[in-house]
Amino acid sequence: MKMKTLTTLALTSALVAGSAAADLVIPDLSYRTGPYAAGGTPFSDGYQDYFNLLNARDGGIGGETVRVVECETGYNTERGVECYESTKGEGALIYQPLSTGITYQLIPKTTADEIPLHTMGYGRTSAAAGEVFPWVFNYPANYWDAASVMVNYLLEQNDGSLEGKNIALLFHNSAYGKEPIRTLEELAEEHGFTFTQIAVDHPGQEQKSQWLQIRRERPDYVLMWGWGVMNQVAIQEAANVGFPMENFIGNWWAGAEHDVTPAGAASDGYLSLNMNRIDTSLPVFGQIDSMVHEAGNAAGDGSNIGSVLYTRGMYAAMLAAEAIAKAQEIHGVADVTPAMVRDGMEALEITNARMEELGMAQIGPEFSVSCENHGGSGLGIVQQWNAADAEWVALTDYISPQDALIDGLIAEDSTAFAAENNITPGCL
Amino acid sequence: MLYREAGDYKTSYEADSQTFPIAFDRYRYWFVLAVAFLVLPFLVNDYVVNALLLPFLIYSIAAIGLNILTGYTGQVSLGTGGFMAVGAYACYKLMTAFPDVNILIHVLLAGGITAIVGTLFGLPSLRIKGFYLAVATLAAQFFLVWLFNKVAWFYNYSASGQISAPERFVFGVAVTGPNTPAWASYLVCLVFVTFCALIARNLTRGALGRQWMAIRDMDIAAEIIGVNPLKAKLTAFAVSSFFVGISGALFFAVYLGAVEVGEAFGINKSFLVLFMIIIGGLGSIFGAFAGAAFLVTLPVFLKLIGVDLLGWPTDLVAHLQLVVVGLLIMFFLVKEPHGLAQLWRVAKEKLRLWPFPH
Amino acid sequence: MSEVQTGYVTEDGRQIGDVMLDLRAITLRFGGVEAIKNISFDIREGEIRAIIGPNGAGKSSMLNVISGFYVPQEGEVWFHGKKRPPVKPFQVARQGIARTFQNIALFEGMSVLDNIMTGRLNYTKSGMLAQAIWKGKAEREETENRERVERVIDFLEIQAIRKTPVGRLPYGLKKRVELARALAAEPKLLLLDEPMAGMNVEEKEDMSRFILDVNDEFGTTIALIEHDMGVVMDLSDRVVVMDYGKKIGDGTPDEVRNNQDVIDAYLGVAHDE
Amino acid sequence: MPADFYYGIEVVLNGLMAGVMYALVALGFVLIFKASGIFNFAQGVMALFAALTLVGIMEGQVPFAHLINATFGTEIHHFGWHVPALLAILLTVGVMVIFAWAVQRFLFRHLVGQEPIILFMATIGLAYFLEGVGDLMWGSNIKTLALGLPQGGARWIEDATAGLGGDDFYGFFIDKLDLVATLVAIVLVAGLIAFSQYTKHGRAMRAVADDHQAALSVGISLNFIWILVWSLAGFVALVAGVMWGAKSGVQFSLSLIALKALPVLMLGGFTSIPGAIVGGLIIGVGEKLFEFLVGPMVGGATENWFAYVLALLFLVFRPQGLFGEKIIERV
Repeated sequence: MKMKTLTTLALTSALVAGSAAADLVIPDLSYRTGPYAAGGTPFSDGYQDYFNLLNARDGGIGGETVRVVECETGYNTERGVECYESTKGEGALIYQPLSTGITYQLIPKTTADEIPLHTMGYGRTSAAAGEVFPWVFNYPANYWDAASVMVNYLLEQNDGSLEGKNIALLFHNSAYGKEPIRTLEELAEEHGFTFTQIAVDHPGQEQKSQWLQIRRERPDYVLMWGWGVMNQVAIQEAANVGFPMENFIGNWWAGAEHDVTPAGAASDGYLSLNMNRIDTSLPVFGQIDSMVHEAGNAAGDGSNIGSVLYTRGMYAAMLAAEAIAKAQEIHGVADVTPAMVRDGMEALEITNARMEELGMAQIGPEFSVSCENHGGSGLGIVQQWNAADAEWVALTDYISPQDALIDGLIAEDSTAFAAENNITPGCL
Repeated sequence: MLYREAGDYKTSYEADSQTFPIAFDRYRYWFVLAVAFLVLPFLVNDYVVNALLLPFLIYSIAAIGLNILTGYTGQVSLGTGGFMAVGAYACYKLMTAFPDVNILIHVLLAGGITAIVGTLFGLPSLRIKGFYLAVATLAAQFFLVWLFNKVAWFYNYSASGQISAPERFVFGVAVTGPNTPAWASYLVCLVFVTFCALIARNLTRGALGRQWMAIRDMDIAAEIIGVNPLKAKLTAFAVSSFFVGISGALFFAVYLGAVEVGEAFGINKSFLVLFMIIIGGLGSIFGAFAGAAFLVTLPVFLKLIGVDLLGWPTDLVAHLQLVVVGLLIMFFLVKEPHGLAQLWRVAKEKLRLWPFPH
Repeated sequence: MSEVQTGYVTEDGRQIGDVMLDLRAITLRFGGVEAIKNISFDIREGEIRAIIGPNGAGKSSMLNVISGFYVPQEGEVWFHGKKRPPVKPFQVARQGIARTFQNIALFEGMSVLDNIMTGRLNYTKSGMLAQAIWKGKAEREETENRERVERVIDFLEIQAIRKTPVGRLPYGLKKRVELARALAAEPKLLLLDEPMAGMNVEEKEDMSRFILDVNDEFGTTIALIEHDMGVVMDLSDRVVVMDYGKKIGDGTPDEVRNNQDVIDAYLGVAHDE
Repeated sequence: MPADFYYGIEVVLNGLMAGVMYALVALGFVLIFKASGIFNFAQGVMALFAALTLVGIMEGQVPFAHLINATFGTEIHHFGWHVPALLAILLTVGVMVIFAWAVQRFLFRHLVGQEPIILFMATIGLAYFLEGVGDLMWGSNIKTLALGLPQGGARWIEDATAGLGGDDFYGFFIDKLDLVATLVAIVLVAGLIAFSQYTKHGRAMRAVADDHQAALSVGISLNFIWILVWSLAGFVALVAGVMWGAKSGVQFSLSLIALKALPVLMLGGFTSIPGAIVGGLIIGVGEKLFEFLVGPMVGGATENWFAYVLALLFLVFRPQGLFGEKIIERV
């Protein structure tokens, strides 16, 4: 009985909310609670603040105000489904689901509902194959790019040869953590280095065995695909066993301030990948501060502005806003539909000039999207933690992945997916 | 005045042992079924089905299964998540290996496979009791999750380690995959819920159910009056795992469509289902439904109030949600220690005497 | 060990049959403690056999040996002329031995009816699938069992509490329900462990009547442990007396009453030393 | 392979240390279970809450700042002072005592005489509640514990043992934090034993653990004892939270350390403090050694399930646990 009254309540409220949607609706599936809250909060702050800035500065996008609908997922797939279903009725234009589980969940759903999905540097790597996944975009880079960028960086450090080196991958024992294995195996064969896999079971609070193994085997480099508490513990344990931090590289989800600060000074020199640049002096931050924070429209308490994940959230919002602008340009209407936004994403072109114009010069690499390639350029930078100044310092410029290899792997996996699901690849 | 036994004389033992001995209950039961099968499919939308009904129905099956083991037989299990994973992966392997066989059969077979696995992990229950057994079932939970994560055969060697349900049809209507109409996935789950609830009810009111309850209430006395503890406990594990396996298969194939074992079937799932039957009421089929409804709908309900009505920040609401759920559990316990099902029974007893309580 | 090789006729004219259960030189130890020391006695078909003795004499342990719950270190149990191999308690129950317990062992979470129905478990032949579907054989069996149980309910005059959860019953009724559960199994041998403990005179009279009726109407062989000497002497055909795990007397109530060892050990309160 | 042999020993040593960390968590469970028969599901969350409170007090955070700001539109976060560690620890203990009192007063006092499953369930509610309150009070970002606990490998052990196993052996690695944890555990257990042996309240606590009715009849206040026990468990939770939090920062995942304690409890028995310690050591060594020897063959990450399987195997042969008394069944 009880259930039915609840259902009706939900029904009516969903209907009421749905009717109010006249502006550009951007759902923000955030996770400010649960085990990964420390990562979810700054990202969501950045994502929302940028749209709020657009509203305050430009009156929205193309004259249409943006309405951000935040929905808390707690990084939990079932709550993610609830969030998706409750927001899609409001005319959601683009989803940024943030968790691997929710992404896999939403790939078929958004495809059926014809709403574009942007999984920026996470999710299903082979979704870069736009002909198989027309509604899914994972630009500017994916995990396989990341693995390749890391190896290219190491090649650079070792005068072009990794022959005889021993590289270990410390990974979260889940779909996410296992992503780079295939790529690294291929690269190991190509460059002649030994590749060791070291799994850490969720949640990763206890990594003594793994780090004793690293201490015993003394790999030259340790790459890390970690998440949540695993990152903090790994960095602390690396310091404990005396593993040189400058030979320890995390991927871009293992390279935020909160990953390194718990270990204090011991984390100095730790490396991580990033898909965007960190630069607190970008004009856009000043604008956010004055036009969003001081106006009292900020999503968070302001303490995260300029941090790694805040910047990434803002970058993601910028990419979404640019795609919407592009869609408006292509279709000639301001009040775009999800399908139009998809077209905008597929025609997206990010140039240095445009980024400079937006007050975030060089924040990301230049790239353009096409029907065949939803994955962007795959470039990444290597940044290093300076514990004394408590800041990340970019060590390199954007490094390219080994495109031929990655493209081959993507083609292989997406073809298999297409076959399993009776999809005929093609452009929309 | 309608709700009473007086005047509703039973003239046969069959009539006396039926599921709902009171006429009004029977009408209500048929009414609920009729609404669920004939009316709701025309009313529901994506949101109601995917966010509320599917999780409610699927968790109900799991809760019925666990209730048979824990509520009726007294064997506390924390392996539910692992067994749901068995159901899900069995269903996935069957779906991809025999694409032409009906998905409904796959789901049933997945239940059967889970029953076998569950029976195997039930063997220690012959020697280990109480909380010790609960912790022992955690071995099953962690091992199974690790296994499905580690052995690539289970996920058909896919690069991501995720399993995705391919599209399958029943009577020409898609029931899995992205193009499933909301009403179809709802009906499939409803059919399985009805089927499982009926079986559970029949088993628990009959000889097997009495054996289970005898083991639960006093295992030594049960053995002396002729209950074979091995058989009773293992049948409970088997039947329970059968249901849990079905729920896992539906959870994967119909509800989520894509899962990763550690995230979807981790230890949290085991706890969640256990909480459901404890809150709903141990040893009660209705309790399984009540508990599932409570834990599935309450957070959504609180979110609606907090975020949509009051406009609070989402993280505050999420934190308050935990506080409120915790407080409600404690409040219920202090007021009615035996769960929602007991609350319901007390309400019925009062109703039966109404309007002359003395 | 038993002197009488064929049946005998009791004072009230009932014919007692052959030896049903024969316990031969049973010794039971818990760790270093000998609970039962080399005891032998038999129970004949149709007889009411009492086991008496002071607290801690090993009486309940003896019943547990018969039930198969304790496995004696030494000695043999013969049932219907055959030596019983080591068995599990539930197998003993299936051979037709039912019992009640000293500290009531009812299933507290179930109704009176369900408790008594558990006595019929050994008569349920339908499998799990049949029970899951309920229709057909399973339902027929259920109804047959229910009819049987209703007869027991009528017999023990507990119709009014049929649907009550046993947890709510007073002590005396619980004892009666426990007897009903044992009777529902239609046992050949019924073991009663202090069926009248804690009862008032009226309740004891009722219980005594039930025991006699069971023996009389169903021809059930009964072995009982009881402290009330009056009841024991009235009810039983033959009596075994135990003390500190040893048998100190065995015979008709009259014989036992006059046995000096028994008087010393048990009734010795009134006997001057 | 002498180096491998010494590395095996190193794994065992580190397993022992990890075992101490597990035992620290298990202790809290044992204290409450022994005195009141409650299986306290909230123990892990208590560790998180205690550690959060400690950091919050030290840093002068305003409790419930986010809630207050959202409700009244204010912008308060910090009091602007820093509390010295020792004082903060004392204050945190005070908070845990108040928590213990509240739990008795508002929850368990109303549940006297209920079955264990009901009490267990109440602690589930408590866990939800406390998790929510912890987040509301102190926020959900990762906090750094600045207690100055030593961390990192003990170099002198490494240097002293480096020569043992040839060139491929780098000496035994022992984390200084683990040494501190071991020391703390020894002091804690010794303190608990001394408390229960030599103080009036301690003896009362033991009496209650042995027999509620008898304890009541000699005039021991059950209410007081239970508040005492929950306070002690809160203190143990604080210690466990600090030790684990030193590695990972204080964050939500701290509450998951309870899962590491369950196999320990299974092995050691729910009622035995020595059991918790020995159980922890066995589990620690067992899972580390298994990962070292068998892990590489099956792809690693075996520790989570192996701890439980080890405990399970053990229980099959000894259902009463390591220190439990043999169960004699009677009817």
